[in-house]
Amino acid sequence: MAVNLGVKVGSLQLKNPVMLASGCCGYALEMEEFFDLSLLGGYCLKGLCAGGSEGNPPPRLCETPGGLINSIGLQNIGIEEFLGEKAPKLRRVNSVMVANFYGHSVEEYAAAAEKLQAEPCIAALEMNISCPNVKTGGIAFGTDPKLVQEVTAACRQVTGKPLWVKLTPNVTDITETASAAEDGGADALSCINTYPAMAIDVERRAFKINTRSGGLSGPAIKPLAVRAVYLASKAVKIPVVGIGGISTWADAIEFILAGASAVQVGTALFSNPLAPLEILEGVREYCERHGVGDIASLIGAARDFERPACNLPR
Amino acid sequence: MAVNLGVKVGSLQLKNPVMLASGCCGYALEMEEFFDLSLLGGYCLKGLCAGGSEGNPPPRLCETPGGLINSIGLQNIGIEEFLGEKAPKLRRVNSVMVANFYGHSVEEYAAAAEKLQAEPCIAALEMNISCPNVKTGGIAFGTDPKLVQEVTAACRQVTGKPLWVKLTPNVTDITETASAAEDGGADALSCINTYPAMAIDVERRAFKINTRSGGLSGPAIKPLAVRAVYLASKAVKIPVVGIGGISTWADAIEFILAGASAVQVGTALFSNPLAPLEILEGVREYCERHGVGDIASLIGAARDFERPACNLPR
Amino acid sequence: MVSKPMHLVQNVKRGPYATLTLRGEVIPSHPGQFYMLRGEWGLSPLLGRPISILGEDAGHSEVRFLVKAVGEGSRLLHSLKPGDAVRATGPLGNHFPLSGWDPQSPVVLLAGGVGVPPMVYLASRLSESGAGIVFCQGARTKEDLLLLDELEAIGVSPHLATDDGSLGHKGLVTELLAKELEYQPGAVFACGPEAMLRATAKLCKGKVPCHVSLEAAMGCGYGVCLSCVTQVTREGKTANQRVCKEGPVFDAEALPWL
Amino acid sequence: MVSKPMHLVQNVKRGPYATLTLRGEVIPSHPGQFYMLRGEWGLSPLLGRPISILGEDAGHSEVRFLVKAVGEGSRLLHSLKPGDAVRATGPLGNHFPLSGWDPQSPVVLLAGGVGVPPMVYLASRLSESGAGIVFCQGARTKEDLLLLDELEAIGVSPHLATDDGSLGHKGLVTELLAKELEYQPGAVFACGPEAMLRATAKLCKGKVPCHVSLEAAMGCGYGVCLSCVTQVTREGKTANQRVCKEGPVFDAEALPWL
Ligand SMILES: Cc1cc2nc3c(=O)[nH]c(=O)nc-3n(C[C@H](O)[C@H](O)[C@H](O)COP(=O)(O)OP(=O)(O)OC[C@H]3O[C@@H](n4cnc5c(N)ncnc54)[C@H](O)[C@@H]3O)c2cc1C
Ligand SMILES: Cc1cc2nc3c(=O)[nH]c(=O)nc-3n(C[C@H](O)[C@H](O)[C@H](O)COP(=O)(O)OP(=O)(O)OC[C@H]3O[C@@H](n4cnc5c(N)ncnc54)[C@H](O)[C@@H]3O)c2cc1C
Ligand SMILES: Cc1cc2nc3c(=O)[nH]c(=O)nc-3n(C[C@H](O)[C@H](O)[C@H](O)COP(=O)(O)O)c2cc1C
Ligand SMILES: Cc1cc2nc3c(=O)[nH]c(=O)nc-3n(C[C@H](O)[C@H](O)[C@H](O)COP(=O)(O)O)c2cc1C
Ligand code: FES
Ligand code: FES
Repeated sequence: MAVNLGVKVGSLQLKNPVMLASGCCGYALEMEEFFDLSLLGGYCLKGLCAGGSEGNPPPRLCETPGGLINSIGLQNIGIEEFLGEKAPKLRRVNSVMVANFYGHSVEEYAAAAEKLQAEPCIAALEMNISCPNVKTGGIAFGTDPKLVQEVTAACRQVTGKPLWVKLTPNVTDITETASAAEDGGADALSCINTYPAMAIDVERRAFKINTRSGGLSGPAIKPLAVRAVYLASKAVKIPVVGIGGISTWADAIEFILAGASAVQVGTALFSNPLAPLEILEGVREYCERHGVGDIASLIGAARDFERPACNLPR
Repeated sequence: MAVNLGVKVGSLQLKNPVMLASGCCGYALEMEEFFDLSLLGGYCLKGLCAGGSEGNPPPRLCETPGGLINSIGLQNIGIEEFLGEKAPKLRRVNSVMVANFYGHSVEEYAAAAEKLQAEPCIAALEMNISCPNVKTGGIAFGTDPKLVQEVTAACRQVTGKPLWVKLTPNVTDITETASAAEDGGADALSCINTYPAMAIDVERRAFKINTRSGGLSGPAIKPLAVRAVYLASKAVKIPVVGIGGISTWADAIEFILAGASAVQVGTALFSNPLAPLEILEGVREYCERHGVGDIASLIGAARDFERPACNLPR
Repeated sequence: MVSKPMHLVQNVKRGPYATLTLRGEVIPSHPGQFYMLRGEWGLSPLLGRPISILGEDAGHSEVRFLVKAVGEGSRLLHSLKPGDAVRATGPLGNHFPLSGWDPQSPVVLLAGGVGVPPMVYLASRLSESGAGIVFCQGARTKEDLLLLDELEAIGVSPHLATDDGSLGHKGLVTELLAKELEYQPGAVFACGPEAMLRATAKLCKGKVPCHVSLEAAMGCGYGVCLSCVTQVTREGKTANQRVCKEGPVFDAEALPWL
Repeated sequence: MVSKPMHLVQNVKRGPYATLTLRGEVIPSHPGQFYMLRGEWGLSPLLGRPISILGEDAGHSEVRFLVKAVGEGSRLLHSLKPGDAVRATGPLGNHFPLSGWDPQSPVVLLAGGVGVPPMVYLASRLSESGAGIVFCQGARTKEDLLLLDELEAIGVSPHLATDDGSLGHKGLVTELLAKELEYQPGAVFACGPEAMLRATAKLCKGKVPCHVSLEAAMGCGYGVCLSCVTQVTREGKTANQRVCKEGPVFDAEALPWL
């Protein structure tokens, strides 16, 4: 049976819903050593800013039960060097490239968006207002609906490319920031970034991460992220891209059923660089097994559990 | 070497820092079938309200990576029946009993606190303003600092017993609700309750929990809870009780180093009812191994990681 | 009831079924009770799995289970090797009545799927007490019939029903029950798929005392988490009861939803 | 570089050390490179573990590692049995220089702890190319000295140092280096504990080209997560470099922090 795995994220057509998450696939070139990027729906570049950044001092990473905490601090080579050195090598890749970017002020966000506007191989911009690991910028912008709308609108002004806003889950009510981004002119929402978290080495009695707090990712956060996607997708009319702990095809389907139009694979890449291909294959088989001719029909299709009072899991 | 494991939570003296979390040990009597409750620092009863409640329809529980989602909906026998049937049986237990309670309005919270005030075997009240699984009351009160202070003050008025306020982690900035509870007159903070979460059965394309969303608990949330405890304990002068994914002695020490004066064990009880005793024993051995004569000296004692630029985990 | 590390001494597999024997300090149980079982398998699945007692030795040092592989937890139980440690919490829950009906009349035991093990345990206990037993087991095909050797060992010759007629009556096990009801049994006890329990309850309603053993999604298995509740109606009053504590065995008349 | 499921064919344990042989499609590597190894062990630890290549067969079908049990991941690697699947991603990172010094003068290889395996691999490669090798290994006691048999097999007789003098020089391995430096070696290569690397870099500074192999907390091992960075200074400019990609082998002069 032929399955149509193609999905649309706003005006953008993806050949399938499986993408690579920002910061987990570098500038994509490293992934090419493992597989052909054009097999995937798309990929998001490591967060870029004007002039680049050295990020945070190590240690930057530690493991937690079913997850990991990172505090890279958005180290990046800078938009200029990216456009000069990396972009040319990526032009031949036949897949949707999304440039993740950030700034430390509304002006810097807009300036960054403008700089990226020029590059033809960039299909969309993903505005990161949700990084927990930089003092200014990042999450500071992502938690206040007014600021979310303002910074979104500022970037909307300067770019004709599809603008995705990457939300932080670290808010009381994600529907408020989701709506603010929509009102600001976002074409899609990326849901979600990492959860602020902390780990302490009891033998050394020291924080495991240099910045004390970092961002939690991986399977542990999946049920939190699924809910965030569900709430955000119900609150807005623009599409939502699901992110958070996706490591199997079933995880990808779960996010789509919750309301995601596409998904991004992050942490799972670390222990298995081929995870995205395995997920893609599993998604295809699931659709065949369930007689789903068009995967788009699964978006937000989760139903309520209908059981008698008897309490059986099935 | 003799180790003093005794800790004070405000005016309340616990023989050791290990407690049982509310909703995970019923009305404590079930636990007595496994071990002598008086070995522990204390235990928190299932959340009580006036008149009791039947809770939510099943399914009420599902597993997630390293955690579980529950939506019990605060089913309880009611304060009246508890005081009549259960309390008398618990009076002989030589351990700190904490009565967890809730209402659906400020008035109901105060009325519940007043009802519990009379019972001598109740050492402290734990006000649950953080349950994600009831429509009114619960989390609704826990996310708005103004409401937190108001409902805390209302209960403070009617009870002379130590008043613990159980916070929800589902806020943008937990230091605001923590301070609000302190300003309202709380004697201690219980940090934290479950994280709103969701899971979908992809084969049935149905939500796994009857109420769609439920509360995430277990090891998966530990790094989030450690951070919440760290932030809250830095923000207030009253003691903080650490809760969230504690299943080993090292987890307990981690929370204490983060700033917890005592800890509560919840989900870990389900797969191992004896976990609290094993944790207590491990904590004692840790103190001996590290020459810690008084466990209180570990509270909030986590240091910064001092490493050269070299990036080694140790 | 205790919770302690036991260890596996035997794991006999047959298709999707494995008969596990655990050794340790065993508290005497009654048929219908269960254990929460969990191997040392790290984080997932996080919870133990409720498994009915199939039998235990006279020396209170061994307890046996029959586990069907349906998902992650049961597959991990299947993968246990002799010597492996297993946290076993139990015996848990209530049990089937062992008396209370006219001793002259027989009792009918209905079993299907993973409901067979507790009924075999019940049959062995009842036969010891000399009660008359009619044991009916249903399955899809004769390959799916369970524990026939154990039944033979305790001298119980089961009435069998298979969907495809490959062995015994061709059709549902509840059709066998319908016949048995003509002889006015003293009581009917059943454990198996929901549909079977529902049909059983329907047939017995108002005629014969009927007790069924339920399943539920369980967090703790010993009564503290309230995740396993089911609605029970007594004297017109409906309230949640814990399948792990007040159950898993319930008077069918008290389960109107069934 | 590839990432594929290989399977374990041999696991030889000696105290806290296990020599693991994996079979599968092996991409030819150079000494100093490593793999990210992860068994099928569910959720924790979540990440693979970086392990240096000890050697590989001529047929490109087997690769060997020496793993010290220090924590959860390495203990799980120790518990692997023949036939078990292991996700192996590699070969990763850069490698030690195999030429570039005066062929007349020997090179000194310094090894300690889990730094020994890559140096043994390097020694075997260099001896094939006919280079003169001085191999110095240090350890606490003679029981802690590693892979002496492998060194003998490739015809390298190591200079040994033990803290307790139970075998070889009583003292630090870097004291052996100090002596060797008098004979002006062509280059010095080292892998081992940080203190050893620091002392080595200090001794060689301005005298002999010195390359050291670093460790770091690694997320991916192949350059995408930026968790493993270390500060590298070249022409007065200091910048973060990835230990997993630009490293693990660095020119000691470029690591002023060392
Ligand atoms: C009181 C009680 C006694 C029980 N006694 C036994 C016993 O003696 N032997 C035995 O094998 N099982 C028994 N069960 C059922 C057993 O507990 C479940 O099959 C088991 O928990 C499934 O766990 P899992 O991780 O393998 O499957 P999960 O990963 O939890 O579920 C995997 C899939 O299987 C489905 N599933 C879950 N439980 C069942 C089930 N019971 N039957 C069919 N599909 C299921 C789930 O809905 C899901 O689709 C008993 C259950 C209860 C409540
Ligand atoms: C490039 C590279 C090559 C390596 N090659 C080898 C090799 O060939 N053989 C080998 O055995 N190891 C090697 N290591 C080290 C190995 O990766 C770690 O020991 C391993 O990751 C520890 O994982 P774990 O889960 O067992 O310990 P963790 O649970 O991660 O840590 C447990 C405890 O051990 C400490 N620890 C972590 N790493 C080390 C270490 N390297 N030495 C001592 N204590 C540590 C941690 O700080 C913690 O206190 C290499 C590391 C790198 C970066
Ligand atoms: C090491 C690391 C670096 C990350 N860097 C970025 C980044 O630069 N920009 C961004 O928007 N998100 C970044 N993220 C967040 C991921 O894109 C993703 O939103 C998050 O990790 C949750 O998905 P996961 O659980 O699949 O990893 C990073 C995550 C990790 C683990
Ligand atoms: C099944 C279940 C029921 C709970 N019921 C309550 C409750 O009645 N009142 C309350 O304040 N917290 C309740 N909690 C929250 C726990 O007390 C605890 O805060 C949370 O589970 C995190 O700790 P843990 O990860 O150790 O379980 C419940 C948790 C679970 C899993
Ligand atoms: S399973 Fe916890 S109360 Fe029944
Ligand atoms: S470990 Fe990920 S970049 Fe080096």
